[in-house]
Amino acid sequence: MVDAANPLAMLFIAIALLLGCAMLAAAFRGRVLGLVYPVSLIAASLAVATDLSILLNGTTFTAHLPLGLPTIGLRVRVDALSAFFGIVVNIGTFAAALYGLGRHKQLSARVEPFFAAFAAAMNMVLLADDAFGFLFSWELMSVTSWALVIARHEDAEARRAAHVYLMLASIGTIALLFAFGAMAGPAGGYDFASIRSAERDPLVTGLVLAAVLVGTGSKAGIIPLHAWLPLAHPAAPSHVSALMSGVMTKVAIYGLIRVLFDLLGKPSLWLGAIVLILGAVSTLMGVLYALMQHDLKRLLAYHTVENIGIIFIGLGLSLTFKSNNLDALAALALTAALFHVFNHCLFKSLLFLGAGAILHATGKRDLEVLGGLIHPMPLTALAFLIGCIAISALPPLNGFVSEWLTFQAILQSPSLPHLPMKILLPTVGAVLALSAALAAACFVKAFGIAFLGRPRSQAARDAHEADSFALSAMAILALLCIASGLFPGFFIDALGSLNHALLGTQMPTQSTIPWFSIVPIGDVRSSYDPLLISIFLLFCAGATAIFIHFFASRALRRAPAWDCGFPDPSPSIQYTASGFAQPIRRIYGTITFSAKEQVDMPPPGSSTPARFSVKLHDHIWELLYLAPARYMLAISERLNVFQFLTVRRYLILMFAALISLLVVVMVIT
Amino acid sequence: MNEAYDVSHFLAGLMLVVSFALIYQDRLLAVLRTFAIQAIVLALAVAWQALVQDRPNLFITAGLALGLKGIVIPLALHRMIFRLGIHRDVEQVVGVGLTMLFGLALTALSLMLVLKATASAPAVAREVLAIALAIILLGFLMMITRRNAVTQIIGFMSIENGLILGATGARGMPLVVEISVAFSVLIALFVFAVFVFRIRERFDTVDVEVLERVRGDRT
Amino acid sequence: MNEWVYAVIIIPFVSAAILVVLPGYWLTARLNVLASFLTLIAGLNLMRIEAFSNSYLIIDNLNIVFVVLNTLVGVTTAWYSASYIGHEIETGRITPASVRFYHAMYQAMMGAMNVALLANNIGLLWVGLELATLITVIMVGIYRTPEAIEAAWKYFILGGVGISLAFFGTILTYLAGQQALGEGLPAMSWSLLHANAGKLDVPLLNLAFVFLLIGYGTKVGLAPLHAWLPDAHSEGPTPISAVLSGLLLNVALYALLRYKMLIAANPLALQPGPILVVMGLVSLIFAAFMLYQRRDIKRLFAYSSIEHMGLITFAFGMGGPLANFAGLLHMTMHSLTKSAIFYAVGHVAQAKGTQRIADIRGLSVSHPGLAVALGLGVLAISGLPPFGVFMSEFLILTSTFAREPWLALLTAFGLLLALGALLLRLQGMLFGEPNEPTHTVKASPVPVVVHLILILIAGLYLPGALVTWFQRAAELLG
Amino acid sequence: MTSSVYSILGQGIQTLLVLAIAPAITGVTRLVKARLMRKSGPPLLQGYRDLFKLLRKEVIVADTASWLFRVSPYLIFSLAWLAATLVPTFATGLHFSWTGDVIVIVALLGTARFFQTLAGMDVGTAFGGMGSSRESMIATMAEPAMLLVVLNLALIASSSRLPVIADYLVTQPLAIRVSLALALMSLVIVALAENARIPVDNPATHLELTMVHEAMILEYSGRHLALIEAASQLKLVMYGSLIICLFLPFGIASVDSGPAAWFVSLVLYVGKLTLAAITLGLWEVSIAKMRVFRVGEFLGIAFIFAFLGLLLSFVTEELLR
Repeated sequence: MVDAANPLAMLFIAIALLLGCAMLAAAFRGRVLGLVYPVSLIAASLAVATDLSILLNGTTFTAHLPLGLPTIGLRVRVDALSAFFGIVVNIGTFAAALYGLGRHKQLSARVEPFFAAFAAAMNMVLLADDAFGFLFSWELMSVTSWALVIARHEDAEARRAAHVYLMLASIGTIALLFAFGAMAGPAGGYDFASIRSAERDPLVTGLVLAAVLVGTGSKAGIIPLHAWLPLAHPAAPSHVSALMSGVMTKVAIYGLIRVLFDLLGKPSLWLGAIVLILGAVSTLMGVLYALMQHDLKRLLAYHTVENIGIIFIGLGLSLTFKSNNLDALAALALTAALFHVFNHCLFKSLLFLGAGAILHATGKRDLEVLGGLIHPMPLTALAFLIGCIAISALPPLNGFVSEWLTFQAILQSPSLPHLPMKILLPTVGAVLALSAALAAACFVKAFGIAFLGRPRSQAARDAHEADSFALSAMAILALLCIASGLFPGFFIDALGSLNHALLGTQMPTQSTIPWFSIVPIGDVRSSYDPLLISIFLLFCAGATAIFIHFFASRALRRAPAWDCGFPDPSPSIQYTASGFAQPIRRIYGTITFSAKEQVDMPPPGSSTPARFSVKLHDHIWELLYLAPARYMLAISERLNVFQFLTVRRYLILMFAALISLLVVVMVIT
Repeated sequence: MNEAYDVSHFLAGLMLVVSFALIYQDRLLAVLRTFAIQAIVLALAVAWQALVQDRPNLFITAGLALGLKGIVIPLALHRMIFRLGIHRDVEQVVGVGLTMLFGLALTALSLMLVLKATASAPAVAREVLAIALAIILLGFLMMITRRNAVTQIIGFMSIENGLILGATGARGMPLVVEISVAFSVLIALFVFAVFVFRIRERFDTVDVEVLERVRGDRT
Repeated sequence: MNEWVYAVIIIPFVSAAILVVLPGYWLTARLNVLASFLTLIAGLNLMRIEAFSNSYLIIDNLNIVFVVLNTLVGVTTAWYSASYIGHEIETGRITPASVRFYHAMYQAMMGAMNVALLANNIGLLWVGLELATLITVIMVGIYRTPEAIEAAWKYFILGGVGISLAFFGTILTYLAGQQALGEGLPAMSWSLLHANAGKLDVPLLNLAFVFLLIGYGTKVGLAPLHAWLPDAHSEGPTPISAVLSGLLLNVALYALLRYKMLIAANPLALQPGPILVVMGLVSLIFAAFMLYQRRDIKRLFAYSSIEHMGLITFAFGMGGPLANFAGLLHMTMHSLTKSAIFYAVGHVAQAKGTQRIADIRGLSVSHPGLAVALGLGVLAISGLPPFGVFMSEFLILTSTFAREPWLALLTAFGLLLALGALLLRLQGMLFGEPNEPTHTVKASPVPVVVHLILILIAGLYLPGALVTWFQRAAELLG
Repeated sequence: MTSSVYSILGQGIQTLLVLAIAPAITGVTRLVKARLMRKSGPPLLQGYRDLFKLLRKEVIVADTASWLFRVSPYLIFSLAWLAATLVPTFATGLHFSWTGDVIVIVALLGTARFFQTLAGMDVGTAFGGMGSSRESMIATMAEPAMLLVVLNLALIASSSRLPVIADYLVTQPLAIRVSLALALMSLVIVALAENARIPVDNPATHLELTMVHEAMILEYSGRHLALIEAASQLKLVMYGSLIICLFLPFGIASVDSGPAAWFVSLVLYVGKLTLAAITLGLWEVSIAKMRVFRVGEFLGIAFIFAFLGLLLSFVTEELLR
């Protein structure tokens, strides 16, 4: 059991708080529902504090509860890895809960109880130290989030989304069941301790890897198992999408790391390559999908796919180096991946909360009807802009740091022994570079169309600033983005114990380097100093401004837009989201989505407008999801005749079964 | 002992022949009569077993077989058939010849199976058991090849006959069994009565087709 | 001590006799609940008996669980049917006359099942099962609609044939034991047969097992012997559907397990594992496909019962301590969950005045309580935490994958198919705009709540006694 | 001690140098082009005059514009300046040269473009959107291509810091490599695209359908316009010095070698830069602007070249080993 000094007790209390208020809210409804968010805030901060101390001390605590599987009981363990992800999870939860405080007018028994339960489940996954506890919490996470996705149940789209989501989640869970089954062996050694110590032959390991990649990939949204994200995220309430996209996908990453780095022991040579390729594909496809969207939340969902791909790339690099005994480089790559986990949690939650603010202010998710929101909601705009810069991996914010670290790891490819891997790494680097540029373009589109220009609809015109809770939630996340962007050194050092635990080594200490610069490998190799850069930028920009305003001119006149002398008052003259993406679509979309543009001109003289339409095909969805579904349905229709036979025919079936069994027995005996 | 074997052998064989006759018959009334004959033979067989194994309680079973299956049920069905005016028609799904062939195959199968399995058992038991299995399978066959409710019922009851034959053939099977058999027969009768009458009061025919109009879950 | 054993059997039959003569619905319903409750108490007392067997009755680790479960679900169902049948009479779907003997038959059926479970005699087991079957046949036909009669007829013919085959198998088993144990009762008692399993006549035993598998398999509802099950479930009154799915299938499966123990204890006899695995998988996947085409809510869950029976059979076919443990656990969880679902479904059908799934929409708006019950039930039966089914499916899948990955893949495929169908229908019924008409049902929430709480607890924590029973039984099952 | 003084001094000089020569370099190109078209063309100092004129003018801001519109010029200017400062011009090992490696430089330009494109969309005119859209499209090809080029060199020099790379390339007597040639070609193409040069874009045109960069800054005026112009001039210098320091780094001095050596290499650097500007002018008069949707293919070539170069450099590594 657990004594009070044990930090686990703290985490248990946090989880208990969440579950408790979930049950209370479910039981009493009404005003009790309002209890959820304050309690979640408390629980999350408690958990963050505890996890932070655990991470920094790099200590491990375990406990053994008489629950769960009767044979082994419920094993609980918290180490640096789970502590780190605990921090990620609970920061996200904190922000979402803070945003949720603003919902006090639209509390619903369909959302609030499940929100708390969902948060609790995610924390439980991180603490589980046996297969049953892990999968129990894992699937509980899926179920609760399913309930949240279907909260807006009047919407048929939401129902469909929820169905697809829970199906994919269950596929993933079953894959993980297989993985743990294979790891535990027929004897059923389900606790992680015995899994770690177990010896297994390469075939089994291969099975486990395949299963784990499917299981965690479907939760993290790796292509081609990503189908649920673009459906579920728009359907769920925004602070929940923030939680699902920013946090839950990270829990999936945790599962992957836990198995690949901790439970399975030394990875095989090709594993890293597989993870790398998966990551590269998801990164590129994710951002391309995103560019084709004009539903803000779908767009963000696809960017989650992209960022998960980047994280996979980092993990793949780390595995590659690890399998070649280059532990220091493995530590670098792993740090990059984990840093991106952290960053993505921050800016993706921020962006989803921003999207929520927009949705709340205008009731619209479709970019094509937004515009000019920077005027009515300047603060949201600022926060959203910071999120956009961060996710586009632009200096000096945090998104860039993790991608820069990933590039540093890629630059180490010459130290690998095999030529194919040497070449694969820069190839992945190329993909990373390409998708970074595309991501920037995509967020120029997102921010530019939504916040800049002139409003494209009445709803956008009547928009209002978000409530103070939402703003403070976004502000916290934005500040964290800036902080972790400016002082990455501390972050890298904080991951030292984690790397030690998983790889036996860690990156050189950063926080002692002057000017908070980071030098991942060596002074001559590379260095980056976000702090200095931002100081220079601010100083230079400020100085220029002041100089000009004092010594040149400060005169300013407001006037109608010039627009080459032919200004058009109607806002529909502006570029739309689709229009903005059109050149990019022409270049990348023609193959990827077999995009067909069709213009039908009216005959000369007729006054009907010409129509321009684009047809995109989501090949992955059509091939991997629709087609099998259709087959299954066809089969079930065929089989359905067995419901409508006559008694005689049923008797014939029985008779046949009997005779054939008799014959079988006669033959085998 | 020897004539014991002979007689039981003879009666059992007779039952088998009769159930072949059952399959062969294509007139409802004839089927009914044949069934009655089978029941009577069964009664004899059971009585003989009672004699040989000197287990008087078997006489109860014999009596039940004779009384119920030999007399009461046939009469009841007989009356019903006439009331429904369907005493002429009979319909078979498969032609008689084919059915007979099937029957022969099944008999062969059951003989092979049982004789192979019961190498160690006493001769009587082996014989009786093999034939009992054959009768059961033939009854099954009859249920499959007839569409008429009455014939299906009769097929079912000839299965029961086979069971009773087998049960009594197995030496010293405790009273429980006879009770169960008798009692199953009673329940059978009861349920059939209920059903057949309910069918009549609803549809004025005992063609099973009317029991398969809905077949569930169409709407 | 062991008078409790007799009590479990006698109380139902005595009360049945009393209920036959008592008129009036209200009184008999209450008495029915009372009688079931007394039986439950007796059943619970059995837990204190270590092990016991005489020439007719037996208590051991295998059947104790089933008896307790049987009596427990007996009580909840009696409680439930009190409110359900009451509502049916009010709405005039059944006349008081037709439910004149309803409760008597209910008690008789429970008694028969207890006999089957406690029997230390293969003949007695058969009698109990037969009696229970015939009574349920009558109860299925209780609505007297063409559909009901048709369902009952189908049930009777198929069940009757099955039961006769099972009887032939019983005879063969007796003969198989006759050599070793001599004539008369000994050759029919479980305890002795199992003790001397090694000395039994192997070829006869094999032959017997075939007939028993087909015979009792029909009652279990394994494809392709399942045909009676969906209609019987959907056309009969819902309490009976609950009993059928929750108990009768279990009792039939219990019979099969007994014989499997017997045959497993004899090294020379054929290994039933592969046969069971195949039949289980066929039933599982077949039922999963059928779920997609269902339009009737009760038939939907009937097919889900087939699916789960298939899964359980599969688990026992795989064998080994883990899989057998999981099978037993899943059996228990399934009967608790499925009966809970049927309780909810019955009230849903009453609330909407139809069993057509298409005509049931937006329950979560119109009837939140029912919606929650149904939703939790379906999620539980689909193997989602925090309910007990998750644990059993966890054990089945993991242990199978560790041994036979391909079989595990097939199983998972079936389970996912089923989940997809059930989820689709569940969402359709629970969510969206509610449709007219909606009646109010004054349903007693107690039965559903009791069951859901039980499976919830089982999902988090299994009491030690249960675990040890299951483990010992699992060892016996080989 | 002296070394650190030197390095700080050198850093200061470089920082101001790039700012100082930027307009002149653009001027050179203009002049060359004009002369080749038999026009007299603007004097070299015209660039400076334009900037000061614009600075003194009043700013006219569209009333639909937001604060972003007014902040962007300053950010863009300082980002471009910072990027230009980080590239070694006449000396390596400057004091702040470790502030960012070549990847950071590329990314800084990315940030600049980010704000530029946003500013283009801020006013809400058709042209602004068009310019931003096209600019983004070009960027999606140019940026990765450039990143690949620098990755390639970083892999060769096993460092991503430009001074180190430059030193390596100077000191290592390395044979002409195919990979380097490819890298150079693709970098040149990227440079043309990024600086809105023919054939990708025409800095002199205001013909709506062809313009990209000009369309984005259409609404800017006065000091804002001046800053953006200065930024693009700085960008040109930055690319020039990048190409120089990567592909003809000969004669570049180390910071410790003292002012004398600096002066030599500084003259050399300015010479190289002017040469580059003249070549650019020649190039621009000798070919025609291409349709916007051909640009994709054009830049695709750059990307392919860069990637091939990357692979080839690995192959040669293997062969040489």
